[in-house]
Amino acid sequence: MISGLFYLLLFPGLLFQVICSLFFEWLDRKLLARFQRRVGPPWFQPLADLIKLFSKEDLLPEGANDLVATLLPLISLSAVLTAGLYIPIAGFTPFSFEGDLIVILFLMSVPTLAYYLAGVVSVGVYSILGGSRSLLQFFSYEVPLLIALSGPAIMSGSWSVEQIMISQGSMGPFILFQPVGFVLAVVGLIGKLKRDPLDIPKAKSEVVGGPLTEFTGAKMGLWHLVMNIQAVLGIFLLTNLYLGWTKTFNPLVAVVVFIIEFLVLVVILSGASAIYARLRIDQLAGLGWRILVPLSLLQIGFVILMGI
Amino acid sequence: MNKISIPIGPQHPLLKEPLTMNIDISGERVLGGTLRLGYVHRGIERLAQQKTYVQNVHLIERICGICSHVHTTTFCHAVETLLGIDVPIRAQYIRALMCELERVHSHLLWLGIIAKHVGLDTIFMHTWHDRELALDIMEEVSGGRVSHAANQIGGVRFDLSQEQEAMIRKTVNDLSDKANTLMDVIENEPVLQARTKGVAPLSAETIKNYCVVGPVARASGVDVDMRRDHPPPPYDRLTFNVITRQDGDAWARTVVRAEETRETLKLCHTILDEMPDGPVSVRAPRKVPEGEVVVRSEAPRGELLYYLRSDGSENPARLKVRTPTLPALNLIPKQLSAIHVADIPVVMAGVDLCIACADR
Amino acid sequence: MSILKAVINAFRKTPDTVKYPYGPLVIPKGFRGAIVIDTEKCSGCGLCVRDCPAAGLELIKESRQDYQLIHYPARCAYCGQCEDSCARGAISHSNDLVEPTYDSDEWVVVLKHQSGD
Amino acid sequence: MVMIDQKTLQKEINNVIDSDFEIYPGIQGDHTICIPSVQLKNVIVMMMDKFDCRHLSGITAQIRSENQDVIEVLYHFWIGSSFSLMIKLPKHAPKLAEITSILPGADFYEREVAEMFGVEFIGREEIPPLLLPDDWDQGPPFI
Repeated sequence: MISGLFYLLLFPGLLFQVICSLFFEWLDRKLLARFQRRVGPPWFQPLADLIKLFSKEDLLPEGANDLVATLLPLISLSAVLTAGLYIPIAGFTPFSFEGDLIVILFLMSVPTLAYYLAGVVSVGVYSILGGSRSLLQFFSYEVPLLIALSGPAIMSGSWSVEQIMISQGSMGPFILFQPVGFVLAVVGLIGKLKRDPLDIPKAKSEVVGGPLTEFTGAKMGLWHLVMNIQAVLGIFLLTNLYLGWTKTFNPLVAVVVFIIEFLVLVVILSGASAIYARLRIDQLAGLGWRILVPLSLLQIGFVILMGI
Repeated sequence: MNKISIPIGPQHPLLKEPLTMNIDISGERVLGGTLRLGYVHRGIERLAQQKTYVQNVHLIERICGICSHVHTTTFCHAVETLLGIDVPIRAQYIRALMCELERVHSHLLWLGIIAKHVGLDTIFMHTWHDRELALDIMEEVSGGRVSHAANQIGGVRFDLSQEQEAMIRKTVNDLSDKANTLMDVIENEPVLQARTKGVAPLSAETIKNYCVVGPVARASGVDVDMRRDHPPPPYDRLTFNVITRQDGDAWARTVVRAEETRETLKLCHTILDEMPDGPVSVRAPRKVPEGEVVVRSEAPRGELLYYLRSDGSENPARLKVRTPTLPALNLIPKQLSAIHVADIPVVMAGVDLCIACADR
Repeated sequence: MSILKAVINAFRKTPDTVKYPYGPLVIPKGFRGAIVIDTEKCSGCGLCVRDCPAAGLELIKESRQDYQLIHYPARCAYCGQCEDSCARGAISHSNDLVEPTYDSDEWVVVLKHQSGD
Repeated sequence: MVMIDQKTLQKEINNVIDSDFEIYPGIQGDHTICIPSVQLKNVIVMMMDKFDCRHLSGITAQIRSENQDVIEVLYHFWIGSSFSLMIKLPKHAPKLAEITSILPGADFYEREVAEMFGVEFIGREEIPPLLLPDDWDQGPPFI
């Protein structure tokens, strides 16, 4: 009972994930600022932003469904927090079972759908436009992402993240065998998080704030939290699936390796948002279905051939 | 798909200045749009009739926040023509130097904006920092970053010392290096090209029918530049290339402005090399004799036209300002058909809007 | 990928941000800042008031000896015309920044107050 | 940009309006020709057809203090040099043919003149406000 509560609320549950997400947001903003020759925010800025949002007035336009609009970020938050329980952190896996990768992927696509619904229930024109864009984007990146992520599972012969980590211990990190798959997974993650350069649903100069245009106050704060936790979890997942060495005999080494790999992925994400311009939605769909899907299939074919 | 109408402006992240547009879209397709000006209409043409010529120099400077110097230069040129006084040649060169620096900073500002609109914030931040160098020169020599107050009727207010000339040369060299790096980045940026190539192309015929001037016209192959065709002094003594492209799409406009920035930086060196010594201003009487004059000059956004009529008093009897953005704005609703919603920012940025100029 | 090079260069250099007011600010030599007056030289002729384009100056004149020259910093356009117009070189821009205020209507500076004795 | 010969242009304008025009010498740096208001569209159509002259830089309207009953409209063209057409309209009923249908670039210029001076452009639909507020009810500001 006590250990269950500990897992849920402190580690690897709520508190740890919130702290990680705040740290991620700060690091991301700081790196981006330095890439752009700016100073960037101080370390407490994400927390200050969150406190500010939670203390602000909560408004929705007339005609919007307040109940649904409140429930959507809460549902997304609970979905990502639950997903976080199953993602191993530095080899620590309290709730691992066979097939948890599928559960994680399912739970992590809940926020995208909620994001679309948020656009629809908050009645603004930009919200609806952004919502439909987020669905279009979902169909473009999700398929190559899922195909790519099944690569490690096929290679290790198991749909359990822990099992995948263990087989990487003997075979070496999967990024060596599936570099294309790793790149596709990063692209898919960027699409999932709606980060620059795939921030099409919330592109500021086109649709103002996308589906969240009309959201304010605590709801907006929750959405921020959801997006950042999702980013952290996505990075954790990629670390576990591709970069290996996160489950060694020495837990201390595992923690250090895990932190380094986390930082490397943050740098990759921030760098991508610094050097790429935003695509148009039709260009993204073309990229997704004409290039990314065939590439991911090639990667899977290669993995299966290697297994034989 | 249903037709919905999205409002853009007067406040929208896409716009840096207030303008209202109503754009009809169906899904991700734009069907058309309408445009409404007037949010920053300050009645400057009317106000100018109530101020003296001396005061008007400062009023005219506030028409635009980007190309403020070329407005006062043109206005002073008009008044000086009516007065019949010859401005010292050194003053003309200093004016031209400021105009060219202004063109550099205006074009760099524009490159930053189009980069921001396609989501390339890094280039936006880098260009806007490099643009500060041009502003620093102007602040150092004139005392103001944006409102330089460099002109007075009869000349300019300040002279350039030897150290200042050396500083300008050094900074312009520095700026050339940075501009080259930026152009290199922009020309090799695949996504920027994918977003701008073939977007809203305008034929030379359309450009002529809509009386569009400046870089937008030159990007469509209409070779018009008032610095060469109708040179206000001292441009008749200077040689420079006019950049044109034939494609007329958003990418051609980017390239034209980028190339023009380089060419303008070269011209800054020419101006400094050829600048003669001498006085920088002559005394001008307060009352301007009766007469009318039409003056044209090339602002960063294209041809600028001033019509000035004096009735012999201290105040102008009629001042008409035609800013280069006005005909370009006319073209926007025409461009807004059969494009993607995501192309709206590219189209709007492509014509380099200056709403404050257009509204006056 | 020259943009990658630009980004890496930017990362290696220190940021360009000026951290004013927590850091120093370089004000160029010719910067037109707050209006100052040399009361010795000012004769209350009103040339600066006549030419001011923003109605930022006011001369309240009782007689030749008894006048007040008033400056409204919130209306001032800091254009330097008064400096140009003054025949005696009495009024000028200093190099200092103008401090902001909460109440612009009440912001009045008496540049010179001469009462006739 | 092609230079258009002033002499040839003036001869052609003479042909169009069937009578001698008046050259207004007052504007420095500009060739100004006074034409009757009814002939404006014909002259511009001729200039576009024969000389491909479509560079309209602006339309200025003004009322001179010495002649308060006349609104003077100037069409500033660029033909390789500065060239203007001057039209005089009665202030009580200022009516002028529109040229937006043949030269779309004149749209905003005409709207501005209509708004600021109350000139009615025959052939145009009702013009929505361009610069003035929607609820402006004090008449054209320049009159």
